[in-house]
Amino acid sequence: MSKLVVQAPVLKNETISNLVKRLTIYSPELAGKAVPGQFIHVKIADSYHPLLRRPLSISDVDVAKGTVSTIYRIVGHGTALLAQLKSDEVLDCMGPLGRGFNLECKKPLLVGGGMGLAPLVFLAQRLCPRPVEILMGGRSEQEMFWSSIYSTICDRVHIATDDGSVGQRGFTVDLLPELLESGNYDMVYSCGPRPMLEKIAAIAKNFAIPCQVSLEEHMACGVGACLSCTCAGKEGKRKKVCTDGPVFWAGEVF
Amino acid sequence: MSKLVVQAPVLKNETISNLVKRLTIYSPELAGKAVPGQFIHVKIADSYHPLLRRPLSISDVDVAKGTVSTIYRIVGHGTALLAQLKSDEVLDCMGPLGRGFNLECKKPLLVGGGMGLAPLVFLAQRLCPRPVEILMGGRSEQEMFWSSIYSTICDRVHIATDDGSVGQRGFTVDLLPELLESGNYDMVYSCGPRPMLEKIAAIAKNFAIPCQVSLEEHMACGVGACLSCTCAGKEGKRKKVCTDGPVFWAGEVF
Amino acid sequence: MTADLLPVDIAGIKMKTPVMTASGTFGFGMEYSDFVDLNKIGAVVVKGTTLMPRSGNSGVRIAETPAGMLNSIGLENPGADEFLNYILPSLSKYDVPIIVNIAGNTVEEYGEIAKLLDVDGVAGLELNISCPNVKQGGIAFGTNCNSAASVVDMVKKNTRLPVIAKLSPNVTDITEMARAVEAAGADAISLINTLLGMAIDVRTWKPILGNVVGGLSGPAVKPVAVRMVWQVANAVKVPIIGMGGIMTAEDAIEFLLAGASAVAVGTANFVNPRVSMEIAEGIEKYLLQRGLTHVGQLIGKVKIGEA
Amino acid sequence: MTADLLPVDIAGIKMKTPVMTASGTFGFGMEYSDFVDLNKIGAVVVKGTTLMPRSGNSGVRIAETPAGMLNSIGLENPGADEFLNYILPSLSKYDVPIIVNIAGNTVEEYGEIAKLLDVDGVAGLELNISCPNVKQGGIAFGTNCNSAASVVDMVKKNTRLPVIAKLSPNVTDITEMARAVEAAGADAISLINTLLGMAIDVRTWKPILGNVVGGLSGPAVKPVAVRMVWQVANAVKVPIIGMGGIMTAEDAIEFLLAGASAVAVGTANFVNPRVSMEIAEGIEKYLLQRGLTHVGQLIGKVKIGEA
Ligand SMILES: Cc1cc2nc3c(=O)[nH]c(=O)nc-3n(C[C@H](O)[C@H](O)[C@H](O)COP(=O)(O)OP(=O)(O)OC[C@H]3O[C@@H](n4cnc5c(N)ncnc54)[C@H](O)[C@@H]3O)c2cc1C
Ligand SMILES: Cc1cc2nc3c(=O)[nH]c(=O)nc-3n(C[C@H](O)[C@H](O)[C@H](O)COP(=O)(O)OP(=O)(O)OC[C@H]3O[C@@H](n4cnc5c(N)ncnc54)[C@H](O)[C@@H]3O)c2cc1C
Ligand SMILES: Cc1cc2nc3c(=O)[nH]c(=O)nc-3n(C[C@H](O)[C@H](O)[C@H](O)COP(=O)(O)O)c2cc1C
Ligand SMILES: Cc1cc2nc3c(=O)[nH]c(=O)nc-3n(C[C@H](O)[C@H](O)[C@H](O)COP(=O)(O)O)c2cc1C
Ligand code: FES
Ligand code: FES
Repeated sequence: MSKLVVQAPVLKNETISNLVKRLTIYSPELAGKAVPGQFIHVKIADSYHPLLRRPLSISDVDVAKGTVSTIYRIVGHGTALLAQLKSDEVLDCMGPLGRGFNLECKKPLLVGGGMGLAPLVFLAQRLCPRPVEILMGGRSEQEMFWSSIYSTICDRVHIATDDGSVGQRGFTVDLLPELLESGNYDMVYSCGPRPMLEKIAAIAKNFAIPCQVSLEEHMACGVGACLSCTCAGKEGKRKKVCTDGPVFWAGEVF
Repeated sequence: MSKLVVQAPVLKNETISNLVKRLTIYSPELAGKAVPGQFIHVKIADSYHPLLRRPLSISDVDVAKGTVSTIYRIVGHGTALLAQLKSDEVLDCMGPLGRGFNLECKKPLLVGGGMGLAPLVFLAQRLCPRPVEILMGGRSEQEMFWSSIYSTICDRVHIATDDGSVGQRGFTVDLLPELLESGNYDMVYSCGPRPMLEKIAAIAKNFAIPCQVSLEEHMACGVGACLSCTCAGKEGKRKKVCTDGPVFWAGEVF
Repeated sequence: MTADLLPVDIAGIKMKTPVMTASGTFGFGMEYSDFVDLNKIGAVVVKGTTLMPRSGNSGVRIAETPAGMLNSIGLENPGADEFLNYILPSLSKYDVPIIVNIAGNTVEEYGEIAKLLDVDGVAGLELNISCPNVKQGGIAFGTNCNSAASVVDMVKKNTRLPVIAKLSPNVTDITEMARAVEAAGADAISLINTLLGMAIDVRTWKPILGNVVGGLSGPAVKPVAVRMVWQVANAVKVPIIGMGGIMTAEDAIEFLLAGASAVAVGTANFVNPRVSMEIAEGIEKYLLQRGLTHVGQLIGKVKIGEA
Repeated sequence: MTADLLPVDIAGIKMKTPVMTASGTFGFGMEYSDFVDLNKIGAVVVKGTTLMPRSGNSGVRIAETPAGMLNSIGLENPGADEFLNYILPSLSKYDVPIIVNIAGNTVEEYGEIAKLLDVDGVAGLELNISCPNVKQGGIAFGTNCNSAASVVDMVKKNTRLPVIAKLSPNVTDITEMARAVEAAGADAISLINTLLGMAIDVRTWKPILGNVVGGLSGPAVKPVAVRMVWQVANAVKVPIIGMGGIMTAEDAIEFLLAGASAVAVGTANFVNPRVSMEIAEGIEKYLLQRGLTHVGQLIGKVKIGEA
């Protein structure tokens, strides 16, 4: 599936929570090609500062409208500049990049933590009309704007917050076992911090439920050319997160 | 006279000719302190690219309104970015910098070429109500938007264009002798390319008329600290264009 | 593109344009085939290849710096056999010279891999005697005249292919290195490899790179690269492939004027995947605007000491 | 500023903050007095001073480069006598250590000027054995261990003042240079001076700098500077003054973590005339936020090899 570089007009760049924004661009080409789990690689500002592109997961696609959205957290120079983009300005985007999620399942459970919840929105949409459930974890209530997003898409939204301010107290990995016990899911999709992913993969393995994980690494090229992003693969061979992933079967990388 | 750094709101950034714009900022402090011949040193965009400030002559001041204007030509990266500044954005300006023109005269002749005409506007304003005449040179008609500016301030506007499309055909230095012959001026103020300034200074000297010239050099600090901008002075000693100048008595530097 | 303005011949390697892609930044070429017509690239210099497969450095491998980036890939590569058996064949469908960048831990290793790669489909060898990211070997060779020379000598004995010596900028006198590799028989010289650098995360107090130090590339290094190309052009007769921070056609022309016969584009590929083609087009436009008939008319033409 | 967080003592020079201004970028100090309270600067290192007045290089002296600048001032300065008779007295009204950066064409000259400057009001001498912009001498001393050592040795013999050896980054092994000047008696080491670079105007085909080559400074060089400070900190015991591309408090902290006991700010002064004070304030804020009680708690604390 071929990759593109597009100069995409910005339609919206709205704040959805403290330091978190949703950027919506117009690009029928990207919208038409993208599958859940893939990302776009954006050049923020026509300047050498910042120099490199920034990888951002595709978190929402409207093929009819030809729009693609990404939900991002302002963490540094690049995302701070991205947050200043206004409607009608254009954004230089490469995409869609990477290998997305395998959608072959009947009763999926999505598990996401922090910004790992961003790509799972698009996944949940594409999994419908199958019954989709999500287990989400976040630092505290303020993170839980995600629930408002997912409650519109998913049949059930299970929430874990470390202070118990919303949903159950604890981490996603604490709640996961009992869910897998009861829920007879046939696929676990997860995205979030690597330590969390490793635990989730281990738990899913105990329950013999196939598990896909979406990884993050610092990236330069985004197309498999620079080897900035490789991680140790199970069969000894290194894996490129940008092209072999970002989505992997748990068994490939853990 | 003390120098400032101000975050000045942009009031206007209008195109006045092909590749030439006038930027007007609001800064009562700068407006109050500035004298003709001085410049501001502006930081364009909060970025390392471009890194250094850009020196721009003060070409218009309205003390009552607290505004300062500069007329600039888009020649490279920095001025191209400056041209994109919009009203209400703020510009980081150091100023007023440098030694301005000595205004002690009764019948001045201003001689300017190219962008050298920018600082002379402010000078002409401050010389009024004295009878002010200007001899201006430019590449062709398109440069001569300057005449519309000066005709409102000066008693007489003498124009030289190399193709004769406006005013007389030739260079300012060709027309200067006869003017000095007839006009009994007691001061020549000039700004423009260095070769032109040297010729003008020489001619003025023949007529024994005092002459002030405004020089340009690449500048880093703008305050006399880095020695980027020094030029050979007559008495052997080097002169700093940013602090000893940009305005010099012709005899100091030629 | 009008056929006759851009072709260059570097040590017998015939290129359609003087714009190559720098080793390690363009994979094996096909990674960029969605964006670039590989048939319009001067030459593709593939990722540093070693005798045995290498898994490279662990931890974070890149860090962005002002107008540049640090990398510490650590020469991850599939090894010479895999390259010859699986990768090279798939490149044969493209009409572009493939130059293999090779690295070794010993002089002998350079010789062995050179012999292995002396096959059809490989247009030339670029000796990476300047990789700052490999403990043994790598940069050691690149910062000592004698060992650099012995690597070149050994490789020349083991291949009929044109040999390009790639110099490290992390030296006191680049001309000394250049003369040494020329004397040892290098057919061309490429420079610069990356400048050794480091970045620290002030939140964690840890180096950003898992390898602690890495190689600086991108626009930030351009002035150093142009200076070294100019110095080397005045010190040797073999053709020079200039690189280091080239982002635009103007940047490339700066290197040509300084004395490079061709240029390579590295970090810029990450920013604009089409840049290698666009730079060639830009050089052509520049030549046409000035009524020049061939890119050769720029090489080494910087005007020194003219008022 | 709370008095006790920032004071440092570098080789006996007591500074109120670890933030100094780099030689050649801050004049003699008073040039910036409209913007900076000189009494709140760690130390002012004045422009490179020579025995006789120098008029410096002709033609354009600076060129902007990506996230950096090239300069080729060529050590324009009024000479030691003028400095002592007219400039130093006017600095006495400020309560800030004045460090004089000195340069010479011969080892003897370094000795002579050191002797002349061994007076009250001068807090220390910084030996510019690394200026890339002077034909004779200058960088020659900075790229050869023996001559660097002999300059330090000669200066030590001629002054009671603390002697800071300023190293050139244009060398293969910075630690070798650092060990040499330490062994010769340097009381502190400052680095980096500028990287030798060049820029060409593609419209005129001429070098932008009248001097053809010049010294690269600014954010672009920071990764190289941090790396060298870290290497030198692991090689010598004398305190290090780190510089090269420092624009913000975070940048300064990176140098402190790498092993610098103080930092100097150069090019940044041109961008933000208040930066030297603001960086000191930023460091203090950083210390307070982390509950640290003194800047010394950052020095050399980079965590190497911790997961
Ligand atoms: C495949 C993929 C998908 C991603 N999807 C999202 C998303 O949907 N929403 C979101 O908020 N973030 C996402 N990220 C993380 C995002 O790329 C970084 O937060 C962003 O690059 C930070 O840039 P910055 O300049 O603001 O931060 P800085 O820290 O200033 O960036 C400095 C350098 O580090 C890199 N970097 C910093 N943090 C990360 C990180 N976590 N992962 C990779 N590189 C990093 C930057 O790309 C840049 O090169 C994704 C990362 C990857 C690899
Ligand atoms: C005292 C003074 C007053 C000036 N007043 C005006 C004015 O009123 N209107 C106007 O249009 N221009 C004026 N200039 C010239 C103006 O500063 C340059 O055109 C501008 O800096 C170019 O920046 P750039 O990034 O667009 O060009 P670039 O060529 O990209 O700039 C690259 C570097 O060269 C420097 N530079 C380029 N051209 C000049 C130049 N002619 N003089 C000094 N430095 C230069 C820039 O400052 C920058 O550091 C003045 C210059 C000086 C010294
Ligand atoms: C991610 C990355 C990987 C690189 N790998 C190699 C390599 O394997 N062999 C080599 O000789 N140079 C390697 N280089 C250096 C480049 O080929 C080039 O010399 C350097 O980056 C300067 O050019 P640039 O500024 O255009 O990137 C690498 C550079 C980068 C950024
Ligand atoms: C315009 C200019 C002039 C300089 N003059 C000197 C000098 O006279 N002596 C010296 O040792 N270093 C000199 N330097 C080097 C600086 O002191 C400093 O080492 C270098 O610029 C790196 O720091 P920075 O990136 O913060 O500027 C000069 C630097 C600049 C930019
Ligand atoms: S980012 Fe370049 S190979 Fe993955
Ligand atoms: S610009 Fe720094 S001394 Fe004039």
